[in-house]
Amino acid sequence: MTRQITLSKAVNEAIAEEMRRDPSVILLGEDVAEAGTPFKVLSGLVEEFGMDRIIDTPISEPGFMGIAVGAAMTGCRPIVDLMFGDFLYLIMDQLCNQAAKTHYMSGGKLNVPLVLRTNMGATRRSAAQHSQSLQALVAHVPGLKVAMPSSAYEAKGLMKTAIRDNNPVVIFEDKLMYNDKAEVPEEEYLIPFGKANIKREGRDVTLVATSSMVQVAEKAAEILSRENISAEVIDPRTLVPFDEETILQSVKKTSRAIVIDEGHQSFGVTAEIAARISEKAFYHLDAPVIRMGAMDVPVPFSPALEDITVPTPDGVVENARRICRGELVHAA
Amino acid sequence: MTRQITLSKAVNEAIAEEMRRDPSVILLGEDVAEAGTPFKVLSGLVEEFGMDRIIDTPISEPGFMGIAVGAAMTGCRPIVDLMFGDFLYLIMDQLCNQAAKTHYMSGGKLNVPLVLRTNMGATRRSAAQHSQSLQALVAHVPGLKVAMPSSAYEAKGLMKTAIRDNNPVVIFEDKLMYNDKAEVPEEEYLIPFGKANIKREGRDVTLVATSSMVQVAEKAAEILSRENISAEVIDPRTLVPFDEETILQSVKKTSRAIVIDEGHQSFGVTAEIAARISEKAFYHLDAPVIRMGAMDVPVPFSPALEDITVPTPDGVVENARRICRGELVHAA
Amino acid sequence: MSAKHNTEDYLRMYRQMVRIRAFEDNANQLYLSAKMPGLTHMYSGQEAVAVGICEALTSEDKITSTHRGHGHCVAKGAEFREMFCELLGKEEGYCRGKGGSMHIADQANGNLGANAIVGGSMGIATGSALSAKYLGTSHVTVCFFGDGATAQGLWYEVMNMAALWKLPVIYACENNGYSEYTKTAEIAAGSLTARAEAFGIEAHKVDGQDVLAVNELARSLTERCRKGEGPFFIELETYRYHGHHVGDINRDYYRSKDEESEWKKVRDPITNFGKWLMEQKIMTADELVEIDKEISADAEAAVTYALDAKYPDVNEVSMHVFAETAA
Amino acid sequence: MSAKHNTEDYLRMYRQMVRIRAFEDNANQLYLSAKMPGLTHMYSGQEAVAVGICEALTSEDKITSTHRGHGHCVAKGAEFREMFCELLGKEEGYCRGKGGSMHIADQANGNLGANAIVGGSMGIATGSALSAKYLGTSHVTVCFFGDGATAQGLWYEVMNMAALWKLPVIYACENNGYSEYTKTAEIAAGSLTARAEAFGIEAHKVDGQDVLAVNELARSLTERCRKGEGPFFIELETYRYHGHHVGDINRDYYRSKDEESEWKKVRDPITNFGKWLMEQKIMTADELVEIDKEISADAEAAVTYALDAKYPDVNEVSMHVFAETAA
Ligand SMILES: Cc1ncc(C[n+]2csc(CCOP(=O)(O)OP(=O)(O)O)c2C)c(N)n1
Ligand SMILES: Cc1ncc(C[n+]2csc(CCOP(=O)(O)OP(=O)(O)O)c2C)c(N)n1
Ligand SMILES: [Mg+2]
Ligand SMILES: [Mg+2]
Repeated sequence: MTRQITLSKAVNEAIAEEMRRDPSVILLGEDVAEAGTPFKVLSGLVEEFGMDRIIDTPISEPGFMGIAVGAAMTGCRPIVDLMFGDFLYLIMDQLCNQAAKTHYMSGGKLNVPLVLRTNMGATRRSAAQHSQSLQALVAHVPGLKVAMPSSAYEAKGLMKTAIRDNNPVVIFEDKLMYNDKAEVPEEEYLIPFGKANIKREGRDVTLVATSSMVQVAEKAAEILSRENISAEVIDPRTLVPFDEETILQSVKKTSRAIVIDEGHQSFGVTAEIAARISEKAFYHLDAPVIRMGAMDVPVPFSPALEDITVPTPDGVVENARRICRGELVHAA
Repeated sequence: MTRQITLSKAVNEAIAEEMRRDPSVILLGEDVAEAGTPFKVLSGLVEEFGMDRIIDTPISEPGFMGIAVGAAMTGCRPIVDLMFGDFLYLIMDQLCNQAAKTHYMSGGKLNVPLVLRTNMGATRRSAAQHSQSLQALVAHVPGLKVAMPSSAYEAKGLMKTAIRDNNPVVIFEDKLMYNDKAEVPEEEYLIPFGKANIKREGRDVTLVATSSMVQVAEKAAEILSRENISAEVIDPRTLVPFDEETILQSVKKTSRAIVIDEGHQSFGVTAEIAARISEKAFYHLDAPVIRMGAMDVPVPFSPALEDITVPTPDGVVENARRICRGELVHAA
Repeated sequence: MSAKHNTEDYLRMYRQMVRIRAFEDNANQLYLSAKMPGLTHMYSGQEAVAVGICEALTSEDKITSTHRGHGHCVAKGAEFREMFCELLGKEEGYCRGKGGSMHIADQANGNLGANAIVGGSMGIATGSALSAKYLGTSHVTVCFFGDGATAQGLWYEVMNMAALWKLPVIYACENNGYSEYTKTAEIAAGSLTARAEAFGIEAHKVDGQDVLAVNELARSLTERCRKGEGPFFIELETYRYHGHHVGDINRDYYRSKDEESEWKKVRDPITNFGKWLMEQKIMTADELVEIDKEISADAEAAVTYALDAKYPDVNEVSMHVFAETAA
Repeated sequence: MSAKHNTEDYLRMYRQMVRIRAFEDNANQLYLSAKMPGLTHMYSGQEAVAVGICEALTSEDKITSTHRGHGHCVAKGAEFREMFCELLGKEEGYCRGKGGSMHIADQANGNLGANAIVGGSMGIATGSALSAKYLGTSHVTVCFFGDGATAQGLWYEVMNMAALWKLPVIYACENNGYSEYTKTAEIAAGSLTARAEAFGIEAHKVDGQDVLAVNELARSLTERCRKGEGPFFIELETYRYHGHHVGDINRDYYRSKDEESEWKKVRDPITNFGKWLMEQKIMTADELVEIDKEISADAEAAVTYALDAKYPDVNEVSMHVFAETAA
């Protein structure tokens, strides 16, 4: 049985199901209880699970992140709600120096099973400190797993897997997708980490896209199909672990790749994926791998500027045309 | 006139010269005054410039980083001393949400001319929280310039340029190189940002290396030369701005490249450089670009483990041999 | 009473409070009529805080502001046009449309900027005070923040340094009883003034609805800052009339309508100050209405102007990432 | 006096303090003879703090520790062998050699680990207390940190939450007068106890060189934590005998030799407690010397063992990045 639910509802269900299943799961964050977060993603949870498990915190991101690490080390499985991904900068020490390294530094004796759920995504007119997509930063830090759901279906399945994982997992939800609906089974399911999803099969070019960029890629693929360019769309689903195999296989078939991610382009996610493809599918590539990240500028407030900072279907289409027609995107 | 001085002395000279030149330069950090930092890099400065300009702070990294941002916005040119690069995680909000974005968010009206000097580098038996090389993180954030001196010469010239720059600049010194000597002119000089340095010319393979990895590359080049493999060694000097041109020209000549950086490999500096080369010198490459970053593990304390986590001259030699002999490093 | 306390000053304070209210009413309307990009946080109800404090400052003095920053911006001397242009993302905005409501800054008048990171400007304000001390300028810096922001560790770090270094900074906490959808009591243990006092910082509590009380305290502390007696802390008891942001309409679940109307009826800073001006025979009711009308018209004209103003050119998107540096 | 205060307890406290001192003397020798990888921070002089507190705890109770963490580790029940193996990076170390001195942890005895980030474990300790409350286990958590760490904002954030949520955590600040090469007075404004009290947290100050005083206070606060009366704060006045780390040899520029010898002569926690044990006729001088000798021999044997022990296999380098998760 399937039905259409929003991404917001999918996250809510995943957390509710896991909290029913495992009493050690607790959730902390700002205005998560009665208010159910500003995005209303957690509405109803405090009514079912009570204030002991859905815990409103003061505006102390480093503090409650640190508390979650300690709780995770001593028998709880905390979910930390970080209202905006931009606030990651505030909790990096607790996340990257503590949570990420504890298992390793203790020689495998201490575990830190926690989920940090936060968001990403621009074009919401929220300006430079509420619009960043900072997945590259956490993906760089060994000891953290990183999931990037691209629809309600992924959001639910990846969240459930994250909560059961014995490691710190960071999940980035695209805040513009909270109301997007997708088919989500009534029955329980989990989505394993490290398995990419081939969203659409194609022969001519591989579009590797993360989070909402999967939609961008799909729209581009649709347009391209009318021009007889057959694009394969792949969603890695998790950046760490990363399913290199599925992507390399696709590129070996199509010989061309475009990588799309909403983080800043330089030193970002597209660099890693493009570098891997370029290295490991080197003899199969007919054209350079094209990277499409967000512009390397702080996110501007003005709608006139903000919209041009992120990859669009048209942009993808144009790049796909060029490499499929053998035009060099970057003149050598 | 040239003479040999240590990297530590070079940094000290650069700061002293700029403080003499410009009374708006101040310096803040933990134990920077009488103690001259734990690495003794700043010894003597407080004696010359006094406690008003060389300011000992409490152990409040976010706090004094924030104070530096405000001071920079109002007429001072602060140098922030961050004792270990690993503490970057503590100041990311002030550095990345505030300092990096202020000029842009204010439409160009507010400036934040500050220098964050910190360090990087493992194999010092300092374990996971005192050994990280986090340059990729800051290089990803628009609005920050990032310099990586590879010797005393660079350390001095880049520091002086950084202090005069009207933007936030992060300088990573390799803490293992503080006592390494190099020729440094008596006369004043500055090293411009965004100009790579060809440390050694070669025909067969380009070694792009940052910071102390330049020494690793040079050692490898020396060994390779005995096997008649001629390696060109390029030091980008700054990651932001990045001198793509010099590197692309080299790769177009050699047709092969290895990129070496001491940060973790995945989602790190090597990814960006390799992706750019692979994209923009695509039709010139005879082999995939090889990336050599640190292993994707927290830095282990045990000497038996730590030493194998970072790139070595032998490792570079081996990879260079393989691509120069046409052996695939990654079987397709 | 100091020279500043004459009719002219009273009138400016009244006008500035009315200007903030008018600005916010128009901003809210822009949101409700879907002409405003994004969200914004209304300052209405807290006017006496921004005005009482900023009227104690010169334009050389600095402030740092918050996500709820329009009031501070107006009070520190900003113009409606450039402000509305900024809120609408237009080129003529204070930040060329790049900052928006949450990052509005006006460095010409000493406003170092709003901040979308709660507590994010506490270091900046303290650093501005360090500049004043080191460079020997006599500017005082006021750091505005909310009760919710007192939960950020940054505050304690910078208070410690400000106290050790005797910096000319005033930490002004606008305690409006709520941090988003949560009552202050639920997120703040102990006492806010005691927290500052624990660092050896002199702390004051004042009725944030009484513009004269706020102004008097602010004038005295500003002067003392200039004499090297800072830092100081002020807790200002106040109230926000609107939701947390313009979209926060149904808020019964965290705050009662009765509570809201009680504050508006009994403790409105503008009404009460207006009454006082009349009691003191400084102004008549008609004169006050005249002021309101004039300011209303100004605000509307500015809105009209801003709606028609042009967006920044798309080329601007990659300008101002880095400042120029003379070679 | 509670049941814990009998001869057996006194002896254990004495032995534990001597064990810490012996451990540190050997660690220092390892450094001086270049057998120790990296640097390490000596706990000598502060023994009464770790022992007085940890003797009030059960092995179910948790502690978090610091860069100066050997004392806490020994006091919480760790063995010499595994500790020296860890300091030397050997496979049999508590963390298989991966953590080293600054990350030594011993979860079996409730030591959640040393931390190389000053203040870095304040959240962890508070989280452990949240677990106790939520899971209904009765464990109390003690968060050890230095005077320098009080400058970290994190402390204020977690104190606020601990106070709001009444968590069973004791913040134990070892005020040894220095934070690296700087006197506490130069980096801490106001009063440390007042800082905790400002959050409504009961604060105590105690002589950290008096193991009985520390233990008595710790026992009482631990019991009260179990009854839900936490959190608490304790400031313990103490002193470190060595430099900030083993390599900090020439330290006249920040601390006088006279000051050091004064503390050692007059306030040594082991000497003084030994004297008391003799005065009370609990032990004779000879018996105490016997204990010292025995422990010395133990420590040396452990060092010898650790020096000969094997390093982890190189394959271990990529183990333990991630914990296994049952499918
Ligand atoms: C670091 C950070 N955390 C959370 C938020 C989301 N947020 C915006 S305003 C706000 C409440 C602030 O409360 P207070 O400081 O009392 O200011 P008020 O809104 O009442 O003026 C929160 C939690 C944020 N912007 N920044
Ligand atoms: C976040 C952070 N900042 C700075 C350091 C460097 N550092 C290590 S110990 C220390 C002094 C700590 O002083 P205190 O807390 O009093 O502990 P003590 O060394 O006296 O035991 C400093 C500054 C660090 N390890 N972590
Ligand atoms: Mg508030
Ligand atoms: Mg100390």
